[in-house]
Amino acid sequence: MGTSVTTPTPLKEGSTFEPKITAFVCNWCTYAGADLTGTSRIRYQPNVRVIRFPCTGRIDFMLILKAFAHGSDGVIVSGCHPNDCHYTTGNYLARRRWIVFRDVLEFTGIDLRRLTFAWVSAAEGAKWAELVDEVTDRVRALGPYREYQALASAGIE
Amino acid sequence: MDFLRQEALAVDTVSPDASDIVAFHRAFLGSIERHGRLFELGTVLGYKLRTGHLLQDAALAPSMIRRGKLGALPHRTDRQAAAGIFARVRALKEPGK
Amino acid sequence: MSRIGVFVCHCGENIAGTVDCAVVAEAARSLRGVVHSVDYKYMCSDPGQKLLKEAIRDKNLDGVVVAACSPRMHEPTFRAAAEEAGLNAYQCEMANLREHCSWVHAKGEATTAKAIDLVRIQVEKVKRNAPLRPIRVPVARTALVLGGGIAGIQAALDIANAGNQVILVERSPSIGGHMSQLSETFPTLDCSQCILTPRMVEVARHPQITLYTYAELERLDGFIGNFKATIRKRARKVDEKICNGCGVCTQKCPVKKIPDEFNEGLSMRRAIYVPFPQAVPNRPVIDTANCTFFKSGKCRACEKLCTAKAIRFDQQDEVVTREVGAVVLATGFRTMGTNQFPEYGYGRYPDLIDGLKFERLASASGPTSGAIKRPSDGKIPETVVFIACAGSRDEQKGVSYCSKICCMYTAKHAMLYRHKVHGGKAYVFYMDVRAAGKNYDEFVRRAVEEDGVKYLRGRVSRVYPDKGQLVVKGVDTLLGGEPLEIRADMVVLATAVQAQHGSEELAQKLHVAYDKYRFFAEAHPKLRPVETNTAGIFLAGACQSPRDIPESVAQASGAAAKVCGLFSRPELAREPIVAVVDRQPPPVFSHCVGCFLCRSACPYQAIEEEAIRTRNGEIIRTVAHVNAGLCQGCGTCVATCRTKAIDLQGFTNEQVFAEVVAI
Amino acid sequence: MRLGYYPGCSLLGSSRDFGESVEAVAGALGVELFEVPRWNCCGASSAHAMDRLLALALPATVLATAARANLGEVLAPCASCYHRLVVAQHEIAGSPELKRKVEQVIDIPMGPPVRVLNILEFLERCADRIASKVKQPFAHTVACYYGCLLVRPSKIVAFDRSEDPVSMDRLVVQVGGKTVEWSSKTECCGAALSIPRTPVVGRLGAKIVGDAVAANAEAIVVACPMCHSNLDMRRVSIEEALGRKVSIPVLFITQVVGLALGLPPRALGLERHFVEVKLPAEAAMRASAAS
Repeated sequence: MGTSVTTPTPLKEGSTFEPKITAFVCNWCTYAGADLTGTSRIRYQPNVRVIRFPCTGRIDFMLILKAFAHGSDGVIVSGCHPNDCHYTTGNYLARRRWIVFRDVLEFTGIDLRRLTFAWVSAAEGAKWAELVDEVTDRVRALGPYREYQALASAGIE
Repeated sequence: MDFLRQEALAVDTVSPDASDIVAFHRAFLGSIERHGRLFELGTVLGYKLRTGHLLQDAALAPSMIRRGKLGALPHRTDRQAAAGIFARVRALKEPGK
Repeated sequence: MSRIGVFVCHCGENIAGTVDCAVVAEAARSLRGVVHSVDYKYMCSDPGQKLLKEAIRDKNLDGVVVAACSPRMHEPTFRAAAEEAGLNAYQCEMANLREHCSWVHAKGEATTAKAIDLVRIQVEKVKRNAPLRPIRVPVARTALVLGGGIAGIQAALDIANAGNQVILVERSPSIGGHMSQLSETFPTLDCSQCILTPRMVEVARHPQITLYTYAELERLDGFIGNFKATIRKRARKVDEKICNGCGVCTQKCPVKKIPDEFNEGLSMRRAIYVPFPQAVPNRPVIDTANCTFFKSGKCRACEKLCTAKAIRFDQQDEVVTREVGAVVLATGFRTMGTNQFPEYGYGRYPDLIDGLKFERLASASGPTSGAIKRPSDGKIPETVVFIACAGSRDEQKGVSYCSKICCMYTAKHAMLYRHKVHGGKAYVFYMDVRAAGKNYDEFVRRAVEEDGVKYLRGRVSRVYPDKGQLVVKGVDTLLGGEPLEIRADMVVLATAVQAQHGSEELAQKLHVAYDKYRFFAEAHPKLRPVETNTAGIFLAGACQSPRDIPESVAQASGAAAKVCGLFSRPELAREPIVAVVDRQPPPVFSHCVGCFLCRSACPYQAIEEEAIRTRNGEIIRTVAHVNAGLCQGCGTCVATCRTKAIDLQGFTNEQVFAEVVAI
Repeated sequence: MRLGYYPGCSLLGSSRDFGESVEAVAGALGVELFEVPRWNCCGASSAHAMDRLLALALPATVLATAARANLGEVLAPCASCYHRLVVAQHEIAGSPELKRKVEQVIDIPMGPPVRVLNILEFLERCADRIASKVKQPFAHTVACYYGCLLVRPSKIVAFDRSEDPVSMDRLVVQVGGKTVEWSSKTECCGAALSIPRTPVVGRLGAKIVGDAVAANAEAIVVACPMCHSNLDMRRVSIEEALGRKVSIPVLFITQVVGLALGLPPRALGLERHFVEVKLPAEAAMRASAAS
């Protein structure tokens, strides 16, 4: 997969740090919610890049590590609220996986402040904007995630 | 409501009908500014002087005194502190003066 | 080597206003594998689509990225266009430059940079897209209608009259819903039951409608065209087929003091009862919670008196499953109780009633035969105060939305009261009068001008009892804002319309989205008002938001039209977004190791076992296999698989990892 | 139990009876009250009506002083003081800018938030102690009158139900009494208009007292010095407005609890009332309840 084009975190001399945030979202709730944010013209910071999945249950946690390795300074995983999953139980599995994975990540030294799990429904356009702004501000304060990127490029990945 | 009341005071358009209410509030605050705590007898006297309602409640005072509900002297507390607050609020409002 | 085309849409000024589309197209051109990149004012327009099609043919493209609005909006449009030009529809992806970029960020470099990133992500994905074919599935031409109020009745009749089968499920013992409780209807003042009962009878007689009353949906499985509905028919304890509806049992039952739901507790019913005389089906039901026999094992009066021998004390609930192709949700509304208002006495004053109780008082078939008598002592009230917006438009104490029907029914109530009690005084406290609708405002004007109803613009702060009357403390904000007190004999609250009890559970059963007030959510507030986000499930009436009768009927017909459209096709194309388990040539056969963790993750029981055998039938290995008919494409199995042997078409590991790397 | 204590001006003056009964009950329950050092007036309705900043700064000083004295919780028996303290705390917590301005005016830092308790919250908290110490059940039927300031605005004070509060009724029942259902629980008594608009206070009080009498209450129970003085001290104006004499006494909730705990009436300040506190004998009440 090394053939792809990637842009490094833009950090020119003298310029302020702008984090790169990757959001993994489900198609039915959060993607639709983010569409509603657009339809409602609610502004938020442009640092987030959304990747659409059918369900949070589809989100493999290797993807999160991959995102960090390839220059993301923060990651959001968001789907339907408990009980509202389009596929009945996908978000429960995601949640269960998250609980386990969280401990593993913490053990391996991943900075958990850079990883946010949230529920945003299709009706919560404003919440999506708040979430993105909150995560962006937090990650901006934390600075670029050089540690993991360095590890990854050293071949640990 | 509060805002409208306070604005009316600030631009001096209080209805003359309410003048005695304002007089009461002024007497009340004056008492706090002077003593730090409310001095009830003083407040009432101040109010009467401001409004001219000299005889209002005249019958009440003796029975209050008899029941120990009307002190003749203000309580002692940190007077400077309260006076300072009043002064600083005033200064904030009228920076020129 | 890929041959990708990128098409950047300006969407007029919607995207071009904040994103420099030319720069995006230019940047896309330099991406590896991109052989064609242009920007255009409206990609979804005819010339825009033509541009796309021509490029596919001329440049021999094997994948396209349309950078425009949300794929939830126009993905079908561009996929169809790509298909017409000879490209597989699933070789077309969309980058969401509008909802996720131009509409939510300020004009500037960062926004354009984001747009370029979004395009690059999709380019990397589409390079790895495989051509897919839609899965064809047959459509079961039976509709399930949930709720037997006017919306459900209308939808059922429309669908059935078009030649389809309908199963109508109603929770209470009779269809008719709230409309059957109403006295007269605005703005014409025609009798509600007179116009409703013919429809109810038509439902009962219709050869293509199966009516399940006193029944509820237990679960719904499957997908559009192929749902499987499990319905619980609660035991009436009366054999519907044998019973002839003579009603002797309902007159002789010794338990007489049960508040009558249909009359909103203004009268009493028996333990065996027919909800109201025009009920459909006109068959009694035993209220087992109150029946002496079910409480103490004695009585059986109804059984002894039934000439048809239709009483079945041992009848059990019956669970039936039916294949249905579409579902119409018409579960209606409820109104907020008067006990929600502490300032109006928490529902403790008998003469402070809600609108539905007033309907029953005013109804010719009601407990007072249409005479307005107050509940406490049966006295004819000389002064009645109506309070509109009780709980509506009041985020602090109720709901933030307007309940929509109250302005009209309050005007109607005041008018009916003035017609029935000539010397009576009627006051209405209101916030605004919202009478938008054909002949609606005229109706309210009539209440004010001809019938002398006093409208007071202001809120009521308190109602309290005093010497047999209710004192209403309010304010008239138009006449000087003076507080005023009215001594009333009766007070009617127009309480807020709320989502029906159990809406949330039902929505979760059906995977239908709902809002914070538990009204079901439409797929698009303007353009898809009768559809839900779940394909094949439609909405009618007040289960979506407060509605009056004409609107409910119109929406029900709209939903019925959608169902009929769906049923007009013999089969349905389903998205080929399903999971597949990898297969390899021998000696590997598959990367699947047969751990079947995927099976425990699958919400649809779509994972089956498949034995790989030698030529003489010996089992070499047992691996997983996905039943594409059951798989809904959530992909949970993919993330669960330890060996990456299972993958989701359209969202393959290769695709999504490429997307992530492209960021 | 150790608690900060902000008596406020009224409890030292025109409502000495309230102050005395609060202290007597606290003593009987074994609660130590620590007065906020050198406290000043909260500004009451007058500051509130005249100047927003002053109306926040005066109670803020009290809160800041309490925080500095390490008093994490402060009992403010006077409903008006309670209201001013809670509102000030809420507004200052909601706006860093306002906080800066107030600190500039009061000249001391706000310190950590102080939890302000009203008298009903305090007594509810002592419910177990009260239950174990009741000596003479308060066997009377009363109307609990909450007034405006204890339960409103509900979002800020977050105490009881704003339109139909029940906490005082529960306390009365707990010490052996009965309460009536009546409609003037949270009506206004006229409060600070007592002096500049005495007839208004008379009219408002007439409604409250009239309702309580109509509901067959033997007494009105209050938890606010203003309510008390307007219903008790202003009884003459009330009777003028009603056009008849009414002898229903007005008790503070602390006096009710104190009587049940067996404290002498004098220690509870009962003899300071304008309307004589004469309650029908228990037997009479029982007889009427039985009939």
